[in-house]
Amino acid sequence: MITLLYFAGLKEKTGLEKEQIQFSGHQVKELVEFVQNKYENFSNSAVLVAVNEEYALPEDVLQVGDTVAFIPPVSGG
Amino acid sequence: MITLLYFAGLKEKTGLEKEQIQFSGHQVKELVEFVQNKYENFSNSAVLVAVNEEYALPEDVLQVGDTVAFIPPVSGG
Amino acid sequence: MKLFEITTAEIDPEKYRKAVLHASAGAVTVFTGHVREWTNGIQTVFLAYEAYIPMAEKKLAEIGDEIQEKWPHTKVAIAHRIGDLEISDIAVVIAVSSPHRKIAYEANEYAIERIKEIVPIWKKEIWENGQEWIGDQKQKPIIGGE
Amino acid sequence: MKLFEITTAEIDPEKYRKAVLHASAGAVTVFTGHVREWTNGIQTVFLAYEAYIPMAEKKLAEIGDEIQEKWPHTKVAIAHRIGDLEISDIAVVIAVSSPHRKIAYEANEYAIERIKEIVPIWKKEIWENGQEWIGDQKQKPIIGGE
Repeated sequence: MITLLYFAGLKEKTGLEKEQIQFSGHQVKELVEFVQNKYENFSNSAVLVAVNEEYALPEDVLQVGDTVAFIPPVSGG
Repeated sequence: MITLLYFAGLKEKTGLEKEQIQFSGHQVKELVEFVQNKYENFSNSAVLVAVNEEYALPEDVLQVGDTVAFIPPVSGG
Repeated sequence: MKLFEITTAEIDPEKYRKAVLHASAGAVTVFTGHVREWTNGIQTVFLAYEAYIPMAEKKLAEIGDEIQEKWPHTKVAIAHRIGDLEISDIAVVIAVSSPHRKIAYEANEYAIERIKEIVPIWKKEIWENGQEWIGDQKQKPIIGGE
Repeated sequence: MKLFEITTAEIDPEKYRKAVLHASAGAVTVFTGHVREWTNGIQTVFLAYEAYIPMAEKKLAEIGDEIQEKWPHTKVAIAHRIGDLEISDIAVVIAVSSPHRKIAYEANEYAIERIKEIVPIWKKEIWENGQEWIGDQKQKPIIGGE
């Protein structure tokens, strides 16, 4: 299982803060495609992905136990 | 009469914070020459002059009642 | 105290200034970002900030490391508040000490720029008749959005 | 409170931050200059500051005016302490608020540079075995010294 975290606008679109799915062995970009299909209008703008609290690349491969966060454009400060 | 004010190192050299002298009608640069003759080693470095709390030019003419401050290089901050 | 933190409490800037002060620090800059009432002619009622807390604190600490690498002899503390903030509340504080002043300014400004680039914190503006999550468009996409 | 002052009291930076804060201020920078223990390898025991008080306050206010002219919508407060100061004591505080952050940094740094140029304040360094009035050599002479 991997854990998915949604923040800010994405949390409102999915209606979820967190969910767990089977997705280990796949690439980050495949996961993004998966959630984009699962949730209508998932991202209107660029979304970054963090795996275990570090920004990940589209080709990174997911492991069992990973925590994946979908990070819409940040606006702190 | 005009009032002369000495600060920082100049106060130590003259041994005075303040004195009053007759000098109206003369230029600032003449006053500087006067105090340099009066006090040995008056200025080892550049000294500015303020008349009534504003920086003055060497050619400015002193008026009765003026307050003249001798301002060694500043070092605030 | 934590030098790099996400907090729900009101921010006291003096706490962070004191955290970076030491006998060789001649200059300290403390930047505070405040909730502004008017942005581009639109009146804000309040702001809501949200963060991915553990990652955000890690990224704030990374910014501190970057600064100490670029400008040795500096010391840095950063805090960002989350939750509902009202006009003039402090959203972020950045304290940087340095032996000399020029670097204290430069490093502090670097920190706020980096916060706006890499730290997972989001701001929602709430107006009289609506609300919106703000994205500053600085982030480079690594996955296709749209 | 006075926005531009010479004081013998300990400086509380928050007082000056609050003085420049208002509903349109999105960014505040507060610079504090502290007494440093080591300068060029020489250990300072304490510093003594002296000022030509009325002229110094006038010049600080002039710097505030210069800033508001160069950067409209800023608000500025500056205080400089005089008397005997110990290691880490605050000698000077500069608070600048602005709608946007870039100007808050720029204007604040401008203020400290101008203080070091035009404000009649002098610093004496006292070491274990001596003391000296410090001149920063920035001042242009209008009368011959030497």
